[in-house]
Order: sequence, then C-alpha cells, then structure tokens
Amino acid sequence: MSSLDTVRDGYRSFDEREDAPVLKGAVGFGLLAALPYIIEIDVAGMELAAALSLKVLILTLIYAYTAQAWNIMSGYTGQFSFGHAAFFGIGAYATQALVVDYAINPWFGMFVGGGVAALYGLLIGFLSFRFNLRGHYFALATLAFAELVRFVIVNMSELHGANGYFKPFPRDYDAAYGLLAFQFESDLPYYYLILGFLLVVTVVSWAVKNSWIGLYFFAIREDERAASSVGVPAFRYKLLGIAISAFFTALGGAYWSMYFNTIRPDTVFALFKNVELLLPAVVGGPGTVVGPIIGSFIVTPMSEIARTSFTGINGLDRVIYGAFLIVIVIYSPRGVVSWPERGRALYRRVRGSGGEE
Amino acid sequence: MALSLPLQGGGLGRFVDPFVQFVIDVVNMEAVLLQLLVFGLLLGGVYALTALGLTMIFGVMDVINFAHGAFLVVGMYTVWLASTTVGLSPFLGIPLAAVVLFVLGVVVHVLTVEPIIEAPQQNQLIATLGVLFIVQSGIEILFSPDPQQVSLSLGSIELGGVFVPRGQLYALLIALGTMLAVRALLNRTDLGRRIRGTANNREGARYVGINVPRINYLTFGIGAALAGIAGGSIALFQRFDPFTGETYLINAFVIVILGGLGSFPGAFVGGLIIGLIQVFGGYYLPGTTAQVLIFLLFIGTLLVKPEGLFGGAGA
Amino acid sequence: MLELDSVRAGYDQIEILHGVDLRVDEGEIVALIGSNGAGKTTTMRTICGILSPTAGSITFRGESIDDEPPHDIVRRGIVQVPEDRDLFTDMTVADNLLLGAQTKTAISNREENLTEMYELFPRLEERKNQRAGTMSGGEQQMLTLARALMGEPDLLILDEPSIGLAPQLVEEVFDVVREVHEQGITVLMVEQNVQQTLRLADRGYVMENGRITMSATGTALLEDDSVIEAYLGV
Amino acid sequence: ASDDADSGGESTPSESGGGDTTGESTQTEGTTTGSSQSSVDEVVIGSNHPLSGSLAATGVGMSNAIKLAAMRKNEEGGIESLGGAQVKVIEGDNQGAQELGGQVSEELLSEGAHVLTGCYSSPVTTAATQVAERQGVPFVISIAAADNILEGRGFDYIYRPQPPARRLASDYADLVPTVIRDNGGTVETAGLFYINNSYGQAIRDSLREFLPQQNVEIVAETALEFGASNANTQVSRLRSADPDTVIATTYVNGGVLLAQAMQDQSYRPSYLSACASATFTDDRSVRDIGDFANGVMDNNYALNPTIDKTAEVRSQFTDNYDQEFSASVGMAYTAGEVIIQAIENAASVDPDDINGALKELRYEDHISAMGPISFNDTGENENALAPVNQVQDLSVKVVYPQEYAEAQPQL
Amino acid sequence: MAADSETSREPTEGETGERAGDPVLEADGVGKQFAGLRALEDVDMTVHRGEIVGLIGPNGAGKTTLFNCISGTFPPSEGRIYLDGQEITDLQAHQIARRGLARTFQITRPLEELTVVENAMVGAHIHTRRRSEAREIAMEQLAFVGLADRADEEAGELTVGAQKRLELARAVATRPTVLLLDEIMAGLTPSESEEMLGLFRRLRERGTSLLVIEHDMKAIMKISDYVKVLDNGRSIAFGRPKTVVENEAVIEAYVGGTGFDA
Ligand SMILES: Nc1ncnc2c1ncn2[C@@H]1O[C@H](COP(=O)(O)OP(=O)(O)OP(=O)(O)O)[C@@H](O)[C@H]1O
Ligand SMILES: Nc1ncnc2c1ncn2[C@@H]1O[C@H](COP(=O)(O)OP(=O)(O)OP(=O)(O)O)[C@@H](O)[C@H]1O
Ligand SMILES: CC(C)C[C@H](N)C(=O)O
Ligand SMILES: [Mg+2]
Ligand SMILES: [Mg+2]
Repeated sequence: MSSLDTVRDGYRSFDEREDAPVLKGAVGFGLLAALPYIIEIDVAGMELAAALSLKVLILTLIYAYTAQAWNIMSGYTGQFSFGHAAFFGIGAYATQALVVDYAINPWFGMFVGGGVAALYGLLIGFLSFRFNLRGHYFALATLAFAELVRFVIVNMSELHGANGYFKPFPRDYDAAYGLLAFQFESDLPYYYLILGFLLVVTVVSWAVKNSWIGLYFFAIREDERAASSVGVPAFRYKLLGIAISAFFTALGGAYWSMYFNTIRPDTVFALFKNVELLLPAVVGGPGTVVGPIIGSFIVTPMSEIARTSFTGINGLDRVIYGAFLIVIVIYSPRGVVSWPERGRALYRRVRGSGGEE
Repeated sequence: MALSLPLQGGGLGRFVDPFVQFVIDVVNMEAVLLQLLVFGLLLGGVYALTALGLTMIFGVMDVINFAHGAFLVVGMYTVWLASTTVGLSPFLGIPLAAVVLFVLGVVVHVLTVEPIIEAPQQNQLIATLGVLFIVQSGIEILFSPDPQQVSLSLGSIELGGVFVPRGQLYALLIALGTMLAVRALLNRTDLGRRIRGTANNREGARYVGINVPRINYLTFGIGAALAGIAGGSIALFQRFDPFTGETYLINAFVIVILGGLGSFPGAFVGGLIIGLIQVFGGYYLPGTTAQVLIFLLFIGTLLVKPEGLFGGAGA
Repeated sequence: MLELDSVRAGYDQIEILHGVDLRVDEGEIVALIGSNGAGKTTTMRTICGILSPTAGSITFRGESIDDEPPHDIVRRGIVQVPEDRDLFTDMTVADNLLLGAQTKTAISNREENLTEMYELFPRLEERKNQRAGTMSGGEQQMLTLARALMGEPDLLILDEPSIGLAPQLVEEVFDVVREVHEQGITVLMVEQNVQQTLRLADRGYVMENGRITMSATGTALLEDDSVIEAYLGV
Repeated sequence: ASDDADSGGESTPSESGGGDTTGESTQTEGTTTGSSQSSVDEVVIGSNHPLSGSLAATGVGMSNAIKLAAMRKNEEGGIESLGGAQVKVIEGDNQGAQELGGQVSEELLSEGAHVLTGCYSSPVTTAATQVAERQGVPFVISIAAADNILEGRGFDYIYRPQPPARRLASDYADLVPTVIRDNGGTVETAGLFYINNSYGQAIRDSLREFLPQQNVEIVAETALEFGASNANTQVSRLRSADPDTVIATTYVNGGVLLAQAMQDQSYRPSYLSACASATFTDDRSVRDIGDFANGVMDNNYALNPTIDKTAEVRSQFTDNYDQEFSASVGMAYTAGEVIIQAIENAASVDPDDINGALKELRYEDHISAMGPISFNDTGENENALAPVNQVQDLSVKVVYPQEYAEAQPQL
Repeated sequence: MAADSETSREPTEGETGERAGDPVLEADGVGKQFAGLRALEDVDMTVHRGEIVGLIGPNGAGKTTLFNCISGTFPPSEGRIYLDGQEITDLQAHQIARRGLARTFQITRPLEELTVVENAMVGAHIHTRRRSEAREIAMEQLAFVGLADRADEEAGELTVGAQKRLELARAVATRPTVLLLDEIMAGLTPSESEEMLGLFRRLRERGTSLLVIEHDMKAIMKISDYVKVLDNGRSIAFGRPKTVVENEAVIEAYVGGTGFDA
C-alpha cells in the first residue's frame, strides 16, 4: 500500500508541474504516432493488427478529430449541436467541387470549406442564439440546418445532385501523389496526416479551455443568465464557439473526402453522420480535452470489431454494437474519462469504511 | 383553358415557375388541387400518427428517443405476424401492437433509460440509439431484411373525381382518435397530471409522494404503445422492412417541435402541415425540393415561435 | 413517532451526517437548528427517502423506513416542504397544489383542502393559472407550503419555510404551523428564525457538523448561552 | 472459353505466374514435391456485398449467387487448369455504406482473396474498386449502375459485365418504344418517375438525352424520396400530365408504391414501363403488386430464358438458399462465373494473370440475356444489354429482342 | 393611496443635502408589464455614491423585477435607467455588468460544475484576460466572503447559504460601482447575518454603492442609509429608515399588525 502511495504522490506532484499537460500530451501523441507499428508487433502469435487495421486507426482518428471539434462548441459551451454533419459535408463538398470542377488543389479547397462552414455556423448561431434557442430546440434546429443542406444539394444538379463527387487523381489537378496533392498511395501517410490534424485541433481545444474563453464557455454552459450578470457576452462567445467548431469540422470533412473516394449528400450529410461525429465526445467525456480521443478509441474500433467478428448472422454486429453503446453510457454517464476518478472514490470509500470498522 | 408552363425552366425560373404554376392552377380551379389537398391531409395523418408516441416520450417526458423508429417497425411486424401466423385481422392487430409495444417500452425503459434518467440528455440519445440498432437488426435477423406486407387491399373511395385511399383514411381517423384520447389522459386525469409533474420536476414529484420510477415507465410505455398503434396502422396499407422506421424518425421530431413540445393537438396539426407541404411541394417543385421547404418552415417556426404552434411554455 | 438512530448519510463521496440521533413524538413541534452547512437539510432529505442512510436506522411509528422510496414514506404520512422548493415550475399554481395530494385520503379531500389553501394564501388563488416558475420568491415559498399541506401529512417537515417571506407572511407561516399543529399534525422544522422557532417548539435540537450536539426544550435552548451566542446574535 | 483448356495444363503457368514471392516460398519449403503449383489447392473470391442494412434483401442473394457459382464449379471438379483447385468464396458485409466499401475490399484481400466482386450500390462500389485498382487486384462488378465508376477513371483492373446506367437508358430508348410501335401502339410522350438518389438521377439524365432521339418527349418528371411512404402526389402529377408511357426507375419498394398509388387513383397510362427498375423484374414484388403488374415492361439486365442452364441454376439456387433468383441475383451469378472462367483461363491465382485473362475473356456460356461477355479498354462489357422484360401472368418474361424472348409482348 | 414621503425623483424633506455623493444609479419612471400583470408601475429611485439603500416590500411587490430591469435581464416596459449618468435602459446584461453594475440572484444561480474559485474568476475576467490575475482577484473575494478554504469544491455542492456568499464573491469580483443584492441574507443564522452586514460595510468603504433587498427588517434598519418601499409594483415610501418604519402605509402594507420587533 505504501509503495502505491508513493507512486500516487509522485504522480500528484507531477500533476502539479506547470508543464505537466504539455508532457502528457507529448507522451500521448508519441504513443499515437507509434501505433501503426505497435499493432504489427507479434504477441504470442497474435497481432493486434488482426483486429485493428491501419484503416480502422485512421477512421478512429477521423472521428476523434471531429469529436474534438464538436466538443469545442458543444462540450464547452453546452450548446448541443446535432447537426455537425452540415459543416462536415460543406468541408467535403467545397474540397471536391473545387478540385473536380476547377482543378483547384484540395488544400485550398479545404480552407474554403472551413471558411464557408464557419460562415454557415455563424448564420445558424446568429439566428438560433438571437432567438434564444436552447437545449432540445437548439439541437433539433442544428439538425434541421444540416438536413436542409443535404436536400438542397440533392436537388442541385450544379453540385451533381445525389450523385456526388468522385475524387480525382492527382494528375487531374497537376499534382503527384504526396502531401501537396493530399493523396497518397498507401494508408500510412494518411494516418500521419490525420494525426497531425488531430494534434492541431487538440492544441486549439486545450488552449481555448485554458484561457478566459474556456471559462466563459463553461460559464455559459452552466447558467447563461448568471454569466451575463457578471459581464460574459454570451451571444458573442457562443458564436465564437460555433465558428471555431464548424471550421475545424469542415477540415475533417475535407480529409474524409480525400481519404475515401466518393462523396454524396447521403454519406457526408447523412442523418447518422451527425451521431457519428459527436458520439466519441459523449462517450469519452464531453467538455474534456482527452475525452473525444479516448471515446473514439472505444467507439470506432468497437464498431469495427463487431462488424468483422460477427459475420455469421447478418445484423448481429449491430445488435452487439447497440448493446455496447447502452452499457457504455449506463456505466459512464459522464464519459469514460470519469472512470479513474470514480475508481479513486470507490477505493477511498472501501478503504474509509474498512478503516473504521 | 389549359394554361401551363414548359417543363424545366433553367436558372431562377426553376424556383419561381412552380409558384407561378400553382397560382395558374388556382385561377383555373384545377380539379387536381382538391385531390392534392386530400392527399396532403391523408399523408399528414400518417405523419401525425408517427409523431404521437414521440410527443409523449420526447415532448412530455423529455427523453430524446431514437428508438422511436424501431418501435414503429415493431408495431408493423406485430400486425403482420399476427395476421400471417394466426390469421388475426390486421385491424385487431393494431391494439395487439399497442400492448406488445407497451411491454417492450417498459422493458426498454427499465433497462436503458431509467438508469441514466438523471444523467445529461445526450446519454439518452445514445442509449436509445443502441436500442434502435438492437431492435432493427434483431428484426432483420428474425425475419430477414426483405420487405413484408399485410395482404389487405383496401382500395380507395372515389368522391366526385377525388380519390381517397381507404388505408390512409383509417390512419387519419386513428390519429385523430388517439390524439384526442391521449390529450384527455394528460390533461383530464390524475395520472396525466402526475406524468406532467414528474416530467417537469422529478425531485418535486418525489417530495409530494409520486412513485416516480413507476410514472416514468408508464409514460415511456404509453409512448411506445402509441408508436405501436402508429406502426400497426401504417402496416395496413404500406410495405415495410426493418429499416422503414428511420424515414419517419426525423419528420416525427420535426413535428413534435413544430406542434409544441408535449402538445398532442400540436403534433396532429404539425403532421398535417408537413403532409400538405410534402404533397403540394412534391407536385409543383422539382425533385424533392419539398423537403427543403419543410426544414425551412421548421427553422422559421423555431425562430419566430420556438415554443411551437401549440406550445404554452417557453423554450 | 419518528426516530433516527445514529444515522449516517451523505452525497456521492462525502459523508455529511456522522451518526444523527433524533426523536419526534406524536403531537410535538420539534425544531432543528444549526449553522450553515451543518447538515440539517441533509437530515430532512434522508428522513424522506430522497437520500438513503448508509448506516443507522430510521423508524416511523415503530416501523423501519430506511429503505423505503420517497413515495412510500409520503404514503405513511410524512410530507416535506423542501428547502429548494422543487415546484413544478412549468405547471400552473393550481396544478402544483393538486399534485400535492397523492394519498388516497388526500385525493378524496382535495377540493376542500384546495379551498382552504386559497383562503390561507389568497395570493395563490389570485394567481392560480400563473406558471409557478414565474411567481416571486416569496409567492413560491407560500406555494410550496400549501402544496405540502395538500398532502394531509401526519408529520410535516419544514425546511426553512419562512425563507424569503416578508415579515407579515413570516408571521402567517408561524400561525399556520401553530394552527396545523392544533389540528393534530406533528411538526419537525428547520428554521433560521431561531428565536421565533424555539419559542414555538416543544423541543429543539442543535446540529453541528453532522452531529446533534444539544437537545432540550425550546425555551431551555433559548436561554442557553452557547445557543444565544451562536444563533441569536449578540 | 474452350481454347484455353489445352494450354491450361498442369505445369505451364505456375512458375511464370507465381512471381518472386511464390518462387521464394517454394524454394524454402518445397523440397519434397516438384509440382509446386499443386500448393494452390484453392482460389479465393472475395464477395463484397450489403449483407445487412436496407439493401441486404438483394445483397444477400447476390452474395449467395457468387457462392453458387463456386459450388457448381467445384462440383464439376474445380479449376481444371489448376489441377482441380477448389473455388472458395469469402464474404464481407459492406452494409451499403460507402466508407465500408473500400475497407471491406481490403479486409477480403488480407484474408487471402485473389479476386474481388461487388457491391450492388454504386457509391460503395466506387470506393471498393478504387482499393482493388490500387492494390492491383481484379474486381468484377456484380451490379452497380453508376457510369462514373469506370468512366474516365483509367482503371486497369475493374470490369463490369452488367450494362451501366447510360446503357440501361439508351437500351430503354432503343427498345421499348420500338416494341410498342411494332405492336401498333403510339408513344410520343413520357413521364419519369424516379428514385431521387444517384441511381435514379443518373438514369433520369440519360433518359433526358436518349428519349428525344426516339421522338419521345418527356412531359413530366417526378421524384420519390428514398423511404417515402406513398407515391400519391407523384401519381397525381403523372395523371395530370397524362403521358403515353410512365417510366419508373426505382428500387423494389418504389415500384410497389407507384402501382399502389395508381390503383388508388384508378389511373394507368397506356403503357406502364420501367427503366432498370428492380420492382418489375423481381418475382416477389410482382406477386405482391398483383394483377396490376401485368403488362408492365421493364428493360433491365435479365436472365436468358432461352437456354436450359438458366432453369437449372435457378432451381439449384432456390433449393440451396430459399430465396428468389431475381435478375439482380442472376447478374451476380454471372459475375461469379466470369471470374471463375478468367481464373480457369489464367491457370494461375496471380492477380495480374487473372487480370490478363479478364482482358482477353470472351465468355458465352452464361445465363444473362446478352451476347458473349467481353470487356473493352475501360472495362465495360461490349455486349452488355438490357432487354425488355414484361410481366405476364405475374411472372417476368423477356419479350425483346427476339433472340432472348421467351414470350411475345402483349399490349 | 398617495405615496406621501415621495413626490418626485428628487428626495424631499431636506434629505438632498444629506445625500453625500452624486447619484450613481437612477431609475426614472420604470414600469414592467407581464402577460396579464403590471409588476412595476412608474417607479423612481436613486442610489448615490457610497450609499446603502434598502429595498423592501411585501412578497410579489416587484423588487426582484426592478432588479431585473436595472441589470438588463429584461428591459423595462417603460422608463429609463441611468448608471453613472449614462443611460443603460436598453443595454444587455453583460454590457451593464461591464459598466460597473453587478447583482446577485434571489434564487441562487451557481455555475454548478465549476469550482468555487472558477465561479469567482468568471466575474474577475471582466478586468483581465489572464487567468492567473483573474484567479488572484477571485481568491481575494473568496477570502472576503469566507469561502477561501472551499475554493476547489464544486459550486453545486454548496449549501444554499454558501451559494449566496459565492454569488456575492462572484459579483464583487467584477469590482462594481453599484451592487444589487437580492435577499442575500435569507437562510443565514442571526450571527451569520451579522457577519454579512460587516461585509456590506466594508464594501461601502471600498466605494461600492449597494441596493439591498431583504425581508429581515432588523438588518435593513441597521445597515441602510435610505429605505425604499414597494407595494404592488408602486413605490409607497422612501426615506431614512426611521421615518420609513413609522410610515403608516408601510406598516399596513408590509410589516403587518404585530409591528417590528417580533
Ligand atoms: N448535492 C450535494 N453534493 C455534495 N455535497 C453536498 C450536496 N448538497 C449539500 N452538500 C454538502 O453537505 C453539507 C451539509 O449540507 P446541508 O444542506 O445539509 O446543510 P444545512 O444544515 O441545511 O445548511 P443551510 O443552513 O445552509 O441550509 C454541506 O457542506 C454541503 O456542502
Ligand atoms: N415572468 C413573469 N410572468 C408573470 N408574472 C411574473 C413574472 N415574473 C414575476 N411575476 C410576478 O410579478 C410580481 C412581482 O414579482 P417579483 O419577483 O418582482 O417580487 P418580489 O418583490 O421580488 O417578491 P419576493 O419578496 O417574494 O421575492 C409577482 O406577483 C410575480 O408573480
Ligand atoms: C438497382 C440497380 C440497377 C442500381 C444499383 N442499386 C446502384 O446503385 O447502382
Ligand atoms: Mg439547509
Ligand atoms: Mg424577489
């Protein structure tokens, strides 16, 4: 017990160091960087890669990324968006439409998408927050805004209607495979690219959280009226939140569109895309910086493993996955990140009552 | 005097022409308008029906219930199964579906919603999403993904050139009757008051001595039973597969908010409005632009009157 | 009538009550006083089953009620005016009152009781269709008390019933307590209005840091130096 | 097909086809036997289809059809040119989700597939073929209608026996009006009823192009949302435009809704027809619709009713899988046979060899109603055809062109 | 019923001279209409620099509503409000806060999942964007209200009494010129109330003017320089505490038959 205490004390004193978060982040991202190699390590004849392919890892990071972006707005300010597919899809569409129809480099298209999404976010925010939409009303309004874009695009032949876009080859826009083209011939570079995206959004998220902006966001989440009464311009900060979040979500959509091969309104604006984008954050712990990442590492591989392991009976994987979702939220209603704390509390209680008896 | 416009005007015309055409048709007093009106109301009845259960669980009880679509489907399969296996008349299958769904609703509630009823609401969204997956794929495993139908051809009534499909007419009547019954339950009975009170403040309900867990599962069960009635009625005239429910889900949410959270007459009227837009929009507008109109209307309503058409309480 | 025997209770991780002993006899008015955060509200919540004790026992009329859910405890005749009111804020004043009656007898006498409440608090009748959440602070407090009385309790638990009331109404609340008591209802109350409370109460308890530190008749406590110093000001 | 039989002996291709890796592995382990090629005792086909989700009804049947093709080959003694190697089919479920299209392909490859097939839904197929192309593994599309899967992609490994959307539409325009006119009818105007997704819109766009060339004017277009509950409005619209023919382009359910709404409004155009609609070539949905379906002409890929093999395969399929052998399922079966034949011809499991064989392939002994299957540079089947089917007495019959017709068109 | 101690916005009966500083908060003819209810009608009032003004009146008189109008929670239906001579009638709550007016809520509104010190920091950030500075300011104010040792607890776990002190700390952290306190002493024991009064005095020494709603007449009498009485949405009296308690209208409307010293 005492040695355990030393470890704990050591950890605590580490925790109090100023640069602790930076160090922890470095370790965490270092681990993620090594992951493609770790999964290949042969442990007693079993590779992790059998269950966790590089593709799955990429998908995991994509959703970690989008959940992180969602979290900046919905986790921090408490304005639960159920329509982030709008931003995701706008990012994807801007990138593809520009590269396919005008041979404009996808990197450029990505930022155009980010900008357009941020503007659309501001519009949604301006309308909704002006009229004080909250809770369910706001969530469903965002969903409506997302579905709106979907149906507009489906019926717009200028944007290829329901057919969507087909990712061109790099040569189609005068590029060669590589970073500049945003296209690679194998998955590994895609992995590091999305890891880079994730790093950026995580740093932004962390910086926001640890500045006055973060505190204002949280104050708004807890009680907007109380916050306003001590000078928090809630309206403006909510707009800021949605704009940042929309911008980064759109970049995620751009990446998605470059990694997968086609986009259609029915995929990038899909109803369940809205769920997929936020699920990791909710499972991991909304309002925290590591929550979305951890959440994605739980949710995404789980859905993949279920899909690849229960192939005998069609649909069984979804039953398993559904049950898994239920169990997860029932046992960690505040997100998986609350587990250590709850564990500690349990430990304290066990030790506390044991000590007195 | 057959005024009409050429098909497919380019540019802005494609948005303006339909309205011009509509005005022309009104001026001409085209018979088709009456037919469209009838179809709109009937389709609206179907939508209203699908929204009633959600009004209970989402509107009154404040649980974001994604499993609602799956509940509808269970209702459809109940009617189908009862009629194909034991030959029960589909009409009698509807009350049976209500009972089955009530039980299913209680089970789902006790296992998945009650444990996290105090937790942040997004958790309920995810838990019920899990239920949606389980039920949907469960049905798929049991009965294959193939579409099924209750063999019952109800045909339609013709009134002076206007056709009224019987199946949907029944659905509309069932929607109306159910709506009135549930509204009376909520506003006129003690149980209804307890349901509203518990939904409003669970802690307060405990203090006054309401059996809160019981009211919760009753409310959820009733909501699910309403979905059963809806699903069962739809099975009278439409084919379905395990995934049919998804298509009703979003419109049901839209209707619940449009009509005002927790308002049953609101849900009814909301359903009719959506039906009318879809029919008239589908007729005059290209592609499926009508759905764009629906979302615009929805957003507009939220902004101007967030409490919905029939909502009393503020947002 | 009600007996707490070394009751321990608290929230998630923290224990607040470290063994509370307390007794209320039939027909008494018992007061519980103590400084902020002493655990008074926690005690009241534990009695009503909102919190469940981790140790110790609570008996009501000789039967254990520790493990009972709140609605069964109400059925036994214990009704509380909670400190944070917990009104049905989106419902009308009238609905709030009607919801106060949950036991069979309370429901059968609902109409008369309603009239009585309206007589007692005319403001409530005046505003019976107003949403409870938009009532002023004091009005809400009246409503909470009236709602509890609609439940026809045998043991009425009041957690700071006079908070936020104008002096006039504070008087009225004490009158109501007195009146209710005369009708045979037993009362357990927490109040910061210490002087008035102790004057009214048959007996009083003083609570500090989750423990009962003193217990005596109301008047005896009123004369106790430590009580005077701690709760009655200089 | 037969000309390869001789050359596909025991020894020839194995060394050349094995490539470096096979060569190495043979050397390290293979000291006991000289016939290293016999280590190929099975060839693996990866089937990438929607086995769950809303497209599963057909997807499962299609995947089963591939398995049946393999089973029949194995019963005949396996791949002759590989010394009787057995054909094994491994399945992956893409759930009809685009993201999974590529991923399932990769999974199948890592599980040892030598060649791939799929995917029914066009967007999923797009993603799946991309992976195959990148990895240099042949992919024979079972069904996917979108033109742009192959169009302008410069693919080298992807093949499509089935007619794509453009071909479906042009065949419609070429054939259906002809049938009507040949039988004394007139068709000058048409109304389109299509499902509002990529497949429906692709067909619509092509019909807009080809119908006027056959002097048919489109006077109404009306779309159905995926999962819509009824088609009343759409039918009202068609009814008031009153075209000579209504052309439906839908999944199974959409056509049923159309028939239902038409019946509810006592409306039926002179010629109810369909272009590439799944409804009117599916026995079950035709039965579900009932008499109203009789007479509907649908041009879609079809089974060839004039040969015995079709009936044989059909009954084998229904016995084994308890499912309908619809045109779509039959098309997938053909894709399976195409793959098997290519392997037979290649006498190798090396992807490039199989690919070479596919390029050279000319496959006649199939059960689809079209000429010999052989692929052009882009990978499309040069002889792909969507003949005209007609529902007669509640069963689907090919009625035109004459060479595949099992019955005469009835107007 | 005429409001006899008050005829206009200008204080009468020679009080003008006594009111020390210049007016910092002025309400001019403020009215508020709810759906079917006139909650405030033509209310005038002023608070001068360095004053503590008590605001009393029966339940439902409109006191909290007046606070809401002043602090920008909702705009008044009529009338104007000035802070430091500048009109703030139509400004929003956060703008008003930034101009130097802070308030507490009768029904407490802690930022529940934030810690105690973070609650106060939200107020402090009005002056600085740096977290460390905000934390310093916040800790000072927590020490001031006696919550320093609970700085890292979650605000939602505090008792109502402690939440009231937290509200005070959060409001004071904005360093307001005018502070509106809504029944901040309700629920405190008499000795705790006594401490609170000490805080009021120290706030005044720092130059903050206070407008205080309380039902505890003893405390009001003790602390207020002036007392304003509302009844039924109208102003019925204004003046020195002593004169106000003797006012018959006030006794009838507010105190009731028993008189003060209960
Ligand atoms: N929900 C909660 N979670 C954790 N701790 C809590 C919670 N509610 C109260 N507490 C803590 O419990 C202790 C006792 O609180 P309680 O409300 O019983 O005090 P009280 O005597 O009623 O005080 P007051 O006079 O202020 O009402 C306090 O320290 C408080 O911080
Ligand atoms: N949103 C609202 N809608 C309708 N009536 C309201 C609303 N808000 C307040 N009222 C009413 O306005 C009147 C004044 O309320 P206010 O809260 O200002 O009273 P108060 O003087 O603060 O009383 P208390 O001392 O009880 O807190 C009350 O009768 C109240 O019911
Ligand atoms: C039904 C088929 C002809 C078309 C197929 N569903 C596709 O999307 O490509
Ligand atoms: Mg208390
Ligand atoms: Mg008040």
